[in-house]
Amino acid sequence: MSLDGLATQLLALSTGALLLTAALLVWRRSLAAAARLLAVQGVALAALVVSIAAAERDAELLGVAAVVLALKGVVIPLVLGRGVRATGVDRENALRVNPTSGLVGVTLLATLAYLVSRPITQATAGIGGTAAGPAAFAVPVGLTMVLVGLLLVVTRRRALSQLVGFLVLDNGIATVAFLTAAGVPFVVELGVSLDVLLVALILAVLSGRLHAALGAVSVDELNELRD
Amino acid sequence: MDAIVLVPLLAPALLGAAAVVVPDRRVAAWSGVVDSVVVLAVGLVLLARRGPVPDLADGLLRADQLSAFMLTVIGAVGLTATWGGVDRAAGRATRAERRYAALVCVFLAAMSLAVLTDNLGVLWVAIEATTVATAFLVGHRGTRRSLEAAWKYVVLGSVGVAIALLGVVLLYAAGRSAGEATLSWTVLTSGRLPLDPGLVRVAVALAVLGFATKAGLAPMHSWLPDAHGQAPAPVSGLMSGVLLAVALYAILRVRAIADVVLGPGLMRGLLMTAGLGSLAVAAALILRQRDYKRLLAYSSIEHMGLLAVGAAIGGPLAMAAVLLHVLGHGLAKATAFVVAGRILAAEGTSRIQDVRGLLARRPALAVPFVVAVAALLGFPPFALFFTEVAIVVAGWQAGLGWAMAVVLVLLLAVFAGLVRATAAMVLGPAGERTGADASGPSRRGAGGPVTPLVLALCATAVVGFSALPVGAAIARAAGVVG
Amino acid sequence: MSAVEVAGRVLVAIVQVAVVTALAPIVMGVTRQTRARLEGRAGAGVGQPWRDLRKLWRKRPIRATGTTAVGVVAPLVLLASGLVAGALVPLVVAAPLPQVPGDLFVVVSALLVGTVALALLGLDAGTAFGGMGSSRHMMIAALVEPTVLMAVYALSIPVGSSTLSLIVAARRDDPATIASPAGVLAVVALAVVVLAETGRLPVDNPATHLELTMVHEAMVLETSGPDLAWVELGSWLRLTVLLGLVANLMVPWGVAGGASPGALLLGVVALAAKVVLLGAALGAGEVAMAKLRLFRVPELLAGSFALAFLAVTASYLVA
Amino acid sequence: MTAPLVAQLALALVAVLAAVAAPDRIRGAVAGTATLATAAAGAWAGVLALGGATGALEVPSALPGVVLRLAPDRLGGLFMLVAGVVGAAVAVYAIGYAHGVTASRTQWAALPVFLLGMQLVPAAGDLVAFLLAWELMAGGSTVLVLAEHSRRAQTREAALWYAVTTHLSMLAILGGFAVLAAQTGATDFAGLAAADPRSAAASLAFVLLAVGFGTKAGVVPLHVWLPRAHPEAPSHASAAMSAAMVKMGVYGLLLVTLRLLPGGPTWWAAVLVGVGALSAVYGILQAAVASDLKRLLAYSTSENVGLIVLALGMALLLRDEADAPASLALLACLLLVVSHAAFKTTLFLGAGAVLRATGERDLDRLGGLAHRMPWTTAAFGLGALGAAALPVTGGFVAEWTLLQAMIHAAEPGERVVAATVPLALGVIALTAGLALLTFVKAFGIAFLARPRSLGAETAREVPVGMRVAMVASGVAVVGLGVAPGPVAAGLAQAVGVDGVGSAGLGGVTLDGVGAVLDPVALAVLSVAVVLPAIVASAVLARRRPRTVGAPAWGCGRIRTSPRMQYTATSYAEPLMRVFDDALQPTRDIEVTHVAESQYLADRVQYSQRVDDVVEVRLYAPVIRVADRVADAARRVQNGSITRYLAFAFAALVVVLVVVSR
Repeated sequence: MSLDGLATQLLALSTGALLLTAALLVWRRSLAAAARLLAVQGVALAALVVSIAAAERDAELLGVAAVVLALKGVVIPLVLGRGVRATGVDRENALRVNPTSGLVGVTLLATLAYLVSRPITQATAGIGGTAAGPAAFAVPVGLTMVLVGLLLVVTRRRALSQLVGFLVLDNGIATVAFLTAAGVPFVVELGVSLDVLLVALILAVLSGRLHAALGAVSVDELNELRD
Repeated sequence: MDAIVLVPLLAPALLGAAAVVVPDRRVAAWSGVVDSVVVLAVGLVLLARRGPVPDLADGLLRADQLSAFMLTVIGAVGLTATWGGVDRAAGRATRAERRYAALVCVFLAAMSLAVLTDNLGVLWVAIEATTVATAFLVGHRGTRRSLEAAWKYVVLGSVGVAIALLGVVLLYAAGRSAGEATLSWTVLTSGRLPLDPGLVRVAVALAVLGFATKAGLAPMHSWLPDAHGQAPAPVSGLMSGVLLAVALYAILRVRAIADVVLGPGLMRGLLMTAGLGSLAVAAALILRQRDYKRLLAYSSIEHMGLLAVGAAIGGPLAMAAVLLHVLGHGLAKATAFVVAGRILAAEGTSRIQDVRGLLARRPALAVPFVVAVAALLGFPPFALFFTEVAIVVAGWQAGLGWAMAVVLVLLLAVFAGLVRATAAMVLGPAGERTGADASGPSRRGAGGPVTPLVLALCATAVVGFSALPVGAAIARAAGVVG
Repeated sequence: MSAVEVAGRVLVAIVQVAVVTALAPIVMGVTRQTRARLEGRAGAGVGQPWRDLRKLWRKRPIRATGTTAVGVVAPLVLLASGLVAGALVPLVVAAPLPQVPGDLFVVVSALLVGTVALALLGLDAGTAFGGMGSSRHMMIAALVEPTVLMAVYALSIPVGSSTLSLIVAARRDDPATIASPAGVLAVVALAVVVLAETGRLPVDNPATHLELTMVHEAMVLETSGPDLAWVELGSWLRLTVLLGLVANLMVPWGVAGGASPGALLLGVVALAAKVVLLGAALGAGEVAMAKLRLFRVPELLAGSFALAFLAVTASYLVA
Repeated sequence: MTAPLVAQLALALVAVLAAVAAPDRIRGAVAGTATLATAAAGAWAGVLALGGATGALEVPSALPGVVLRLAPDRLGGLFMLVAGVVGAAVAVYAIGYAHGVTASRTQWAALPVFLLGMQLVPAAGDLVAFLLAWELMAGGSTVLVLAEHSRRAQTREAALWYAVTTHLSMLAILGGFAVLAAQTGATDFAGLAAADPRSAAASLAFVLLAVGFGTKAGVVPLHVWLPRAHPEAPSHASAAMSAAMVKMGVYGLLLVTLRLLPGGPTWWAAVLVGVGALSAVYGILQAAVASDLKRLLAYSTSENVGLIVLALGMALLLRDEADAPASLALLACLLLVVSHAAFKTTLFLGAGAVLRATGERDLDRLGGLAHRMPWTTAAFGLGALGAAALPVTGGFVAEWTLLQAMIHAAEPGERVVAATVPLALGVIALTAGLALLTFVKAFGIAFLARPRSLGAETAREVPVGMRVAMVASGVAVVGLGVAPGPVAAGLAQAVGVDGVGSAGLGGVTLDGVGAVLDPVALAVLSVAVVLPAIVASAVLARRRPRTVGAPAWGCGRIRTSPRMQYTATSYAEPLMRVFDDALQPTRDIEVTHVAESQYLADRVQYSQRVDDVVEVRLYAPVIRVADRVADAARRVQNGSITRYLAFAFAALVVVLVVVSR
């Protein structure tokens, strides 16, 4: 199998993994499990970058892949895990949407993503190296992740679950970026990564403080500021 | 000489570091002020400069006339807010105070970076960085409410702005598929790339939606009243006065790309919807508002809505009006928030119904508050009068009469609500106060320098009449994204 | 217009004012006497109003404490308003005065000045009666106003002018307009207005001193002596002038066109005959009529307004 | 032309600075004098413009293509003159009148700003300058209305109503101008005039502008601010607002119908006539039953503006049918403007003097002031004469001209005209009649009869400065009536009307319809005919015993007390009964029975209140709905971050669907 063939295989595998982890995140209630799934998703994303790097013959992308692996596969899940341990709450109890409905929602969102990503796929299909074609057709996966991330943010009650949702959303954007344009310029990538890391840290810290102040950290209790 | 664009980024680093390291309260207090002065000075220098556009690191830093104008706005409003918030007390700065000062510097730096870059990715990074910098500023007071506000702010802000990142990414993809992988705004608006309209459509729409979060446009505005209501007054002033404007600046840049590739239709629809929606939300929630800091926050949503409407209209008059509005609103709103902060400190409550007869009891607070509100309501001679008139006229001239009619109705509702609330606070006899501390001595923080407020309000008053140099500068800046 | 002509016109006006002034008490006397006879009383005689005036002139005026100059001035103003109307309305001669051509609006305004003077007189002393009379008087005056103007309008449309002399002259020269629907309706409306304006039945009972029904009498309760004499004369003048106007609108013949002595004499005689006859008719009519409740007066006035309005509409149709 | 405009701006600045900087003791004198000078400069500019002087003052702005032009034309000059003269009288009066809260720094600074704005409105030559002046006027007057905010809740409420409605007017005007600007691509009035008046856009502009200017003019049903703000403002401010500021609304209507959109469709005219008629009748009815003197005057303003608008509408209506009557109606419109300015200034200044001297503005608590305040009585009397449109005042001349115009509009071919003129005539007549009653009541109850309260009993005449201002404006009321010839000629020039001549000493002839009015001759005639009676009175007085005083008749031996007098409320009672349906008063009768028997009443309390029907029926529901919507909208912001995120989610989905089409 040629390098391109391998790359295409890896690409298919990693996008599949991304989609799967996103769906699983909707299904699982445990925050610790969510942290693990996020780590897997980070690794899958890194794999995706590697596959694209291979297809594009772009060494710089390998560096990017390393950064992605380090940040999304290791550091951020760790931050999340620490946050979970700090608040001592793991399970998401009363879900707003039960896992079954959530999964149905995921399929609907995937359909929507497929429908709306047509202009993106069409425009970017013909670019770059050989792998870029199939890469572009995987764009709906990224978009699905974005939407699933939003779904998580909207349906979960635990403060940290919202961070999980945000991270899935961010992974989705990264996926789209790599699939359509082989990633953004390195400087920008660095800045974006830094921002995401900082946001994760801040949310973790804030959720700790909220836990200290409120006792429990359900976002439903954050309703003092209203009109 | 182009290196001057580095100054607004390096100065805050130094000043922030100084605030953290030197444990003197005065350093902490004045670092933001000095930083604002530096930003303002650089902005003015850049505005005055002619010739080639300063450009560093291949467009990573680039200061065209619009950037220069925005930098000036950041400096001017920042000066008002930070100077107005200066606490004259000497002594050792606490950790919180030092962190506060440093974060204000970072905040200013992030905003400066946002307006000084040509790279849309960096622009996004800078805007997201403002969220990071202000998260702890919003939660500075550490109360349950401020933590709640900070949480909502960070979650809503990050999620919303992330959508903009998706847009930026797709723009990059569009550039790449057109043959040049670039995020340079200059290149994207040059018209020489055969960008795919379908893709750009999605990209710019997402980018606008994302940045609209930070600009406080409906329906992405939800974080704004909470954050502005809970943040310390100078920070509220900064956020309301310039942070929103910087986000709007990003929208203007994106809009320029859309104009080149797609024509004005899509952007007009999006921005008009967002603008009218914001005006409607603001009007509805101002009418029966019970908290005066939130009142000011909704007023910001209203003004951002108006700006979005102005941006939707486009053309030299409307765009110039938008920029002048940004300046006038920033100064007036920063002043209003600073004064609101002092009222809060003096009265111990931010509920409108608990503050009564302010003109009789505390004229030194009531008068600037009333003047600032009058400026925000668009009374002449304040600049907002000119801009509101110009936006409506330009809108009708652009064939958007129906939308302008809606704008007028909503402006009336906003006016009624703001006036009702302000009147309830400032008018009436001295003795009607219901809460505790009827007219006791002002608490700490109720006083503060008056000069910045006077300066800001005077500037707002005269700037509308200044064809030279302000008018010319605005026209040049508006020409950049015209 | 030559000086001689002007002098002639002024002379005619003087004659007319003098005649009307002399006639006014007599008309009042005739009205009262007719009424008395029809009611089976002997009556005080036609000359009684004149005798009343003479008596009042001789009396010592008594003024309520706290009154103002209004007590002195208002009777004279009321009198003056009647006299001015007497000079402007074409009673003996249908030839306008220079500079002040009996414009109907001016005449109405002159009469209104008298109305106001009387109303203020009623308020001056600060009594319950005076205020009551004044209030009712003004209400009636306010509601009469639309009818007056509308009737005037209807009358002026065919002539194209609101100058009374021209209107009367036009009706004399073209009798067809008198019998036209517009003309009849307008004059009837005007007649109702005259009753209301001059305080006759069914709007006001000039003979009563019962609080509940008083209008005119309530206002002059505090006036005495010569002041009262002027008030009474003024009111009678008003009645006579308006009766004369209605008479000349209905029967415009006999009104002099110029200042020749013969025509003047004819005019004077014709006027005297017309107003005395109308006065008698008024007296006779009042015997058969009861006073309306105050709050039914607006209905009457609305009715007359409707008549006048119909007159306007009719005049459009004819024209 | 530029010199007086610049002088005006500079003097206003001086006045504001003087108000802010001068110490309490001399503030009134210094700021008042500077304000007087400002008004005088404005009047000077007005005279020049009225005389045909051209020239413009241009002020730059920071927006491209936006230059503020001050370039009054003849019509504008007339209104500048009116505003300037009223302003001057008000400034003189204020020096004596303002004290305590009305003499604060803010109040003295607001007055020149208000007057300046008012004078710049008719000077403006483009829409931005116009709106700027408009807002200065609005802002300044709002501050003036607020003078007593710390004492009276009604003041605060009135100011709120005023601020909101005045902003409504500003926004409507802005909208209207914007429509025209969109049609013509211009922002200056010369350019805006290029719009096609028969187009749909022009009609939209007309409606918007009519709403805006009508609000400021206090036309029913947009008048609601007027009966609230006028009574609460200090009297000099009420005078300026009522006599001059509402005229700016009229000026706006003239600007629209004569200069910007001449030759609009007939229904514009019909609307103006209808609205004018409604205002006139409704205003005077409310005035007739009002017992608060300043509220009465405020509603009377609504009435007069109604007549003015009616006259304007009539002029437009007749324009195509009958040229001469149309010109006359226009002339009558301006005459009404000028005479109303004169008598309303007098009346409000007089009311202020009464308020100052007695502390009362409730007519039911006044009375007998003629003895104690002769100057005020005289001035108010002259003003009341003018308001009642009796000869020989400006008000009479104006109504006479209007009626002449309408009489000669006869034989119309147009159905609208045929239907409108008689109805309008009836309205004018009813209005005139009710105005008579209203001002007999106001003058008679307040100044004649006996004092009804301690304040009225102990009143003292006001200081000389106030007297000068009052009497001067009172004299102006009569002056306009005695010499209407030159006045009418000047006004005719302002709007380019021909056929106005002079007769005798200051009389006026209307050549188009062959009518003449010579008030001097009329006065001479009146005096001549009554002279014998006067002489007789004098002779009789010498012959007979001296006049004696006695208590008023009290039905036998009862001594009448002042409480037995008719009050303003009782005076208007018959009228109230007649117009019960239109006014809808609320009446309460409360009977307290004696303990022993329910058939014996111990005390009966009767109270009656007349609310503004328009406000209750039209505005209250709107406000209720707005508040309800606002309350419902609070659910949007209910504190749930989930909901907020759902908004974002929904927005994203919608945008994605929309853009991926």
